[in-house]
Amino acid sequence: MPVDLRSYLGHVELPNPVFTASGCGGTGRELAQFFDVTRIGAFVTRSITMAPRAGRPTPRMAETPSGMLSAVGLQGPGVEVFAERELPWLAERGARTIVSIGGGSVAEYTALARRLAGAPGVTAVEVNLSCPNVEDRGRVFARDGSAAAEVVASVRAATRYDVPVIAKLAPDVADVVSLARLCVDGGADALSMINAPLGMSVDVDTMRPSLAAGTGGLSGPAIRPLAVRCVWQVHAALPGVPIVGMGGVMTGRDALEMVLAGACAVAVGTALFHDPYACQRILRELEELLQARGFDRLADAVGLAHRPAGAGPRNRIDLEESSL
Amino acid sequence: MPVDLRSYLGHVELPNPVFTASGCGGTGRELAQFFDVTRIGAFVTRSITMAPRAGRPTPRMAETPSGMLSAVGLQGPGVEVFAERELPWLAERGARTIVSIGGGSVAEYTALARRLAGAPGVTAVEVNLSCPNVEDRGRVFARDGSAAAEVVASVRAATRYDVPVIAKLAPDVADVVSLARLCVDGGADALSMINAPLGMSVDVDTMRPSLAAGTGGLSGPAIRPLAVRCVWQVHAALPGVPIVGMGGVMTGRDALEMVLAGACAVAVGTALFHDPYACQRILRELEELLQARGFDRLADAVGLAHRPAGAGPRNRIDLEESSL
Amino acid sequence: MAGSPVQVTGTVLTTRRVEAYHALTVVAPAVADRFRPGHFVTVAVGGPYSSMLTRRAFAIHDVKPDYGGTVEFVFSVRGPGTAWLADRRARDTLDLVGPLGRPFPLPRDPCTCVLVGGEYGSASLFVLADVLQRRGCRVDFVLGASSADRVFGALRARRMGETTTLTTEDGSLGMRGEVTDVLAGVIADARADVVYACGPMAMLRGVTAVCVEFGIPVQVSVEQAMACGVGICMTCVVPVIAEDGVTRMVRACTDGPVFLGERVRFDDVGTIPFDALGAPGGRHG
Amino acid sequence: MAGSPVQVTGTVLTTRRVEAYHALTVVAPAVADRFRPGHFVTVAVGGPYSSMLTRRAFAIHDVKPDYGGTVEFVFSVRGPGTAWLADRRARDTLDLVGPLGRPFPLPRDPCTCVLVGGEYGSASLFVLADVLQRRGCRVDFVLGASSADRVFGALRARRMGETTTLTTEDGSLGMRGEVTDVLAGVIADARADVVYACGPMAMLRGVTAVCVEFGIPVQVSVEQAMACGVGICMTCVVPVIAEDGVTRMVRACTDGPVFLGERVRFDDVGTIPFDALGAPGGRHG
Ligand SMILES: Cc1cc2nc3c(=O)[nH]c(=O)nc-3n(C[C@H](O)[C@H](O)[C@H](O)COP(=O)(O)OP(=O)(O)OC[C@H]3O[C@@H](n4cnc5c(N)ncnc54)[C@H](O)[C@@H]3O)c2cc1C
Ligand SMILES: Cc1cc2nc3c(=O)[nH]c(=O)nc-3n(C[C@H](O)[C@H](O)[C@H](O)COP(=O)(O)OP(=O)(O)OC[C@H]3O[C@@H](n4cnc5c(N)ncnc54)[C@H](O)[C@@H]3O)c2cc1C
Ligand SMILES: Cc1cc2nc3c(=O)[nH]c(=O)nc-3n(C[C@H](O)[C@H](O)[C@H](O)COP(=O)(O)O)c2cc1C
Ligand SMILES: Cc1cc2nc3c(=O)[nH]c(=O)nc-3n(C[C@H](O)[C@H](O)[C@H](O)COP(=O)(O)O)c2cc1C
Ligand code: FES
Ligand code: FES
Repeated sequence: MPVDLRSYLGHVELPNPVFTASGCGGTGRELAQFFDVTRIGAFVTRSITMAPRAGRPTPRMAETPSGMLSAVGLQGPGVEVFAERELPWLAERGARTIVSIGGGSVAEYTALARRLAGAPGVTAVEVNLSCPNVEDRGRVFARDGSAAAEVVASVRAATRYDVPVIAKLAPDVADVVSLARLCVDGGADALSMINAPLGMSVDVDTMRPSLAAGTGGLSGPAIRPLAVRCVWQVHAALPGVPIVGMGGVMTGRDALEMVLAGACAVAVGTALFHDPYACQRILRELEELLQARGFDRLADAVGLAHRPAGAGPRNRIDLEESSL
Repeated sequence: MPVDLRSYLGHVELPNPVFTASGCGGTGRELAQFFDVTRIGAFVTRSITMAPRAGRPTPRMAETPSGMLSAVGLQGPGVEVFAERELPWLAERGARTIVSIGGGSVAEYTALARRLAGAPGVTAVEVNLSCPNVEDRGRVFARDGSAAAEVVASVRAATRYDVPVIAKLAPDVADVVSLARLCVDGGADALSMINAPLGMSVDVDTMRPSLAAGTGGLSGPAIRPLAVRCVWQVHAALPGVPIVGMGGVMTGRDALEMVLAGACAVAVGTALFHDPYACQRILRELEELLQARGFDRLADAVGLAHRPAGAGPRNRIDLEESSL
Repeated sequence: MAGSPVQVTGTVLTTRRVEAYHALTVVAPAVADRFRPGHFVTVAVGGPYSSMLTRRAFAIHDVKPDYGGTVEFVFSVRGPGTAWLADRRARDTLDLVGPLGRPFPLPRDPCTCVLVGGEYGSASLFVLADVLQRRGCRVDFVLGASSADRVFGALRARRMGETTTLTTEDGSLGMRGEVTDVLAGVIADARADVVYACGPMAMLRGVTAVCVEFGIPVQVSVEQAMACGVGICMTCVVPVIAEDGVTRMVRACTDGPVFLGERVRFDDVGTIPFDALGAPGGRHG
Repeated sequence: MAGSPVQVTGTVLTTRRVEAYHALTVVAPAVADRFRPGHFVTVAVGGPYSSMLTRRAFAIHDVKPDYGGTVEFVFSVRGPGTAWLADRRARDTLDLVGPLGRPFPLPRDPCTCVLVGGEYGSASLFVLADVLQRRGCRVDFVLGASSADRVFGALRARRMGETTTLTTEDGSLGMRGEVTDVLAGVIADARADVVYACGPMAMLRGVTAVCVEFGIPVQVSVEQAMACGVGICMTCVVPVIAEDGVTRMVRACTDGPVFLGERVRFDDVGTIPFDALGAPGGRHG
């Protein structure tokens, strides 16, 4: 029997829970060579900015153990070109498009949300909070709960009522749960976790940072334990809030891990660089795993690892936060 | 020509920069089967607590891509037994011992420092700030700058003037630089980075967290980019403060990466589980790499990746903090 | 123990399938030299660019003098590490650390020993039987598993043992049931003085209960997830009652894996017993 | 381009050493079918439990019809990924994605072409020469490297080219110096209409400068660190002047790797030129 894979972000129903991760799926056209982008739950765009951006100098990427560092710098054509050329292409094909937005100030996020409110084909808006706040000496919004909440509130206000707003969080904050709570209080309908934490590598031959930008975002399986932890903690604290889980999902097993920890949808980023068919493969593997475990509906697996401990010592979960 | 490998923590001179990482070298006796623990820069003990601790239930470990999660829970016999049976063994052999301490309150850290101030053979005290503060609902000290600084200040006050106090920080804080600064202002003579960030994995077969404790510390090469980034950022902000770099150091190249980023010493943790000879091997490899690059002294390589950009576009470093 | 463990890069001499199991023989003279029955080795898996960081532990099944000394271990494929090992071929190299752990203590004087093995747990019992017999002991075997293809070493047991009793849960070989169902009979018939057991925790608990009833000692070899195998990571602990009567969380890798069965608090494995030394809110000294 | 790229798991047919290089031939009919000169493939490295996440890019050196279609690429060992590849043996499998990238544009009418290759960059020029010659073009080769063992394909060039000029920096083969030292002479002698070049960035810059002086077009195939190879990660960008005169950061993997030399801002590679579209503080439209 096929599993009911429907996933819900607020009131929006998606046919299945596998998305692309922001910045990892190009414009959609590139992946369309490999699979039908309308068959996945949603296509998430790279973070769109008001003005065109050339991004960071190269080298923009470095491989690390089971991960990679990248510093693209939100290269893109700006929201006008996006709304005129990229979004319609996705909309015409019937893809569900989640538009990620990135700004340097509350005003810029708001302007982006306004511009997109008029554009047809926007299924949801994802607010990338890992952007530097130019009004706070470049401190990223996600590191300051009140700035993050302000951004979310103003995007929520500028967005059509039937379009969910998703706040995207990173793990390198003191307390992801309180940040999540502030975003939800600010009006976020869902949360997306995790954005790539800041990392760095030094090339021991040139004796210089490997990336031109110095630091970059760490992505891939290396960070999956951080992602699962964030999803778990936030789902425990805010069980009603839909979570899009991401960070190192390479296989259906990894996707199921996110789901069991509390994600109702899963986004695939770095895996696409290794396997351009990854979204479809992961979706198929996830369905098979759910079937093998006797689930009729994806929804029944969401957060299941939190269920009260059954009998037996292995089931006792003790959640004091120390790692040691 | 041999390289001058001496490393300095404040006024204390160590013959070389390779240490064990806290909690990863047992009591010293176990590793002594494989190499002479007096030949490495320093032996760092597991975090010692006032009372004996039985630690967390098993399973205490789970493998993750290029990393592992662990939740040992500071199992140990307590400071009295440590000072009577473990420390003397190390001291008799002439090992330089850095005693890591862990407490649940400022008072407990202070008491530990006092007890150790009388014990012979303590080369330095490392303050593990990733312990839950029982007086702050279990929030770990490292997530609250003022609590961290208070611990450091009171340990500094209780410790002999000629024994350096090292504050150990984790990467999962909003701003590792400001935390480092607070610790140094509080009296830390050196910093140790990074402790294992909090992670988690869910077993998709049992559909339960893999660790009995739920969450655990993520260690190994997966986190090296986070460690290098912390070392880099703190060295840039506080160039005069000695840093012990750790997190996923498996080879001499990894150790050199830490050194170039700003560490004057390097601690080896998880690598010891894979290769019990790791400290000696890494020391030898590091020396060879320094030699091959024409260094006479380790000290000349410390922080070298920060040097002002030379000619050529690849050398331009741009350090805005965003990863995207 | 004969000297401390070593790390070696050994060449795989032979690989073979034994029913549900794989067996690898590796040239490793330094490990073979130091070997005592009950020792284990840990193996690095996945090759030089592996994402698998932790070594895998395997009981040493046999050592032979060929090529200066070889070590054989037997395993079933469980996850990615053992899957990788199952793909090794003759002439590949393997990175081993060993021999590790506290081996089986041997009786001072000749006596009657029952050796109980569950699944691949029986792998370590044949070299033990050999040493016991050379000391003049009588050896009886009880081997069990879920099904016939998972009973390891039945033939060799029949060759070596005074008696050999087999059990399978599905009845495909020997008696239907578990080793604990037949153990009491075997102990009584042989008038056993001591029992040695290696297998899943649940089996060890059952075996220990039977031995306690008979009032005879049982040496059990336990299995716990291990990150290091050499006593430095503290991830492999089990609650064990020490001679002073105090329960401590002790390392399976270096304080064990062989323990006196009655001292292991099997019911509390996977917990910190409230009365363990240093238990939260519990005893502190 | 003939259709879109595909992912295939191909069997290694042969491995060979060619001086300083390794060459692997892989059975991959779907890639071979779609191939045009200038295409590249990306290869997954390190096996199933690899810690190496990103694919490695290699120019396709040759395709053959054997076994339905094979693809050959040539590489030198640089880091762990190429070291792993160098250990592959016949009958191993390799995971390839390809063919990728914008291939070399071909002249409509017969003309005279100079093909310039540096180090392993010459690997992609022979299938190009073949196609050009079948279209009635004259082909001359200029190949260079640091030393004789790093000049790839000198013999084949001598066999195929109207003329072949070799350079090495240490003088161990051909002229001492770089390809750019001899290129003007070759262009003049052959009265070349167009140049094709593949090799290190510094060489491509020099070749472009020579061609600009002669006023003839040059098609350069650039190399940039790539995480995906299929146009979705934006890590492989180079500053290129578009037809509208505006500099954009374009993807080497899908907008290239072949560009018209004069459009690539070689001096600004590794920077964001201040006048690029969307440069910080710069032009926004
Ligand atoms: C002292 C000792 C002796 C052993 N002897 C044998 C033997 O002779 N034959 C045999 O088939 N198996 C034996 N095991 C179990 C064997 O170590 C595991 O089956 C193996 O580690 C699983 O690795 P994997 O990658 O296939 O599975 P995974 O489940 O992917 O392993 C992931 C991680 O968990 C650890 N792990 C998982 N299960 C176990 C376990 N049961 N014990 C220890 N570590 C575990 C692994 O070491 C690894 O770090 C022994 C274990 C111990 C502790
Ligand atoms: C279009 C294209 C065609 C190429 N053709 C060939 C060829 O025919 N023969 C050949 O020997 N090499 C070729 N290269 C370079 C080859 O991709 C690198 O040598 C290889 O990726 C290095 O991998 P490594 O693991 O050995 O080295 P590492 O330095 O450890 O690689 C680490 C990471 O950096 C990336 N990387 C490092 N250097 C390069 C580079 N120069 N180009 C692209 N990615 C890089 C790798 O893909 C990997 O992600 C080509 C590169 C490109 C972009
Ligand atoms: C090359 C690259 C570009 C990215 N660009 C964006 C972006 O524009 N906006 C954003 O919110 N996240 C961006 N991310 C982060 C991913 O969406 C994702 O959160 C992160 O990579 C973790 O998932 P993964 O491990 O599956 O890649 C980017 C990641 C990568 C690797
Ligand atoms: C099993 C284990 C136990 C640890 N115990 C301690 C500890 O007691 N005190 C402490 O400060 N850090 C402890 N750590 C953290 C390490 O000292 C080190 O900071 C971290 O593991 C990163 O380094 P690595 O990747 O080299 O292991 C422990 C780590 C592990 C894996
Ligand atoms: S496995 Fe590390 S202490 Fe036992
Ligand atoms: S390599 Fe990913 S866009 Fe070019």
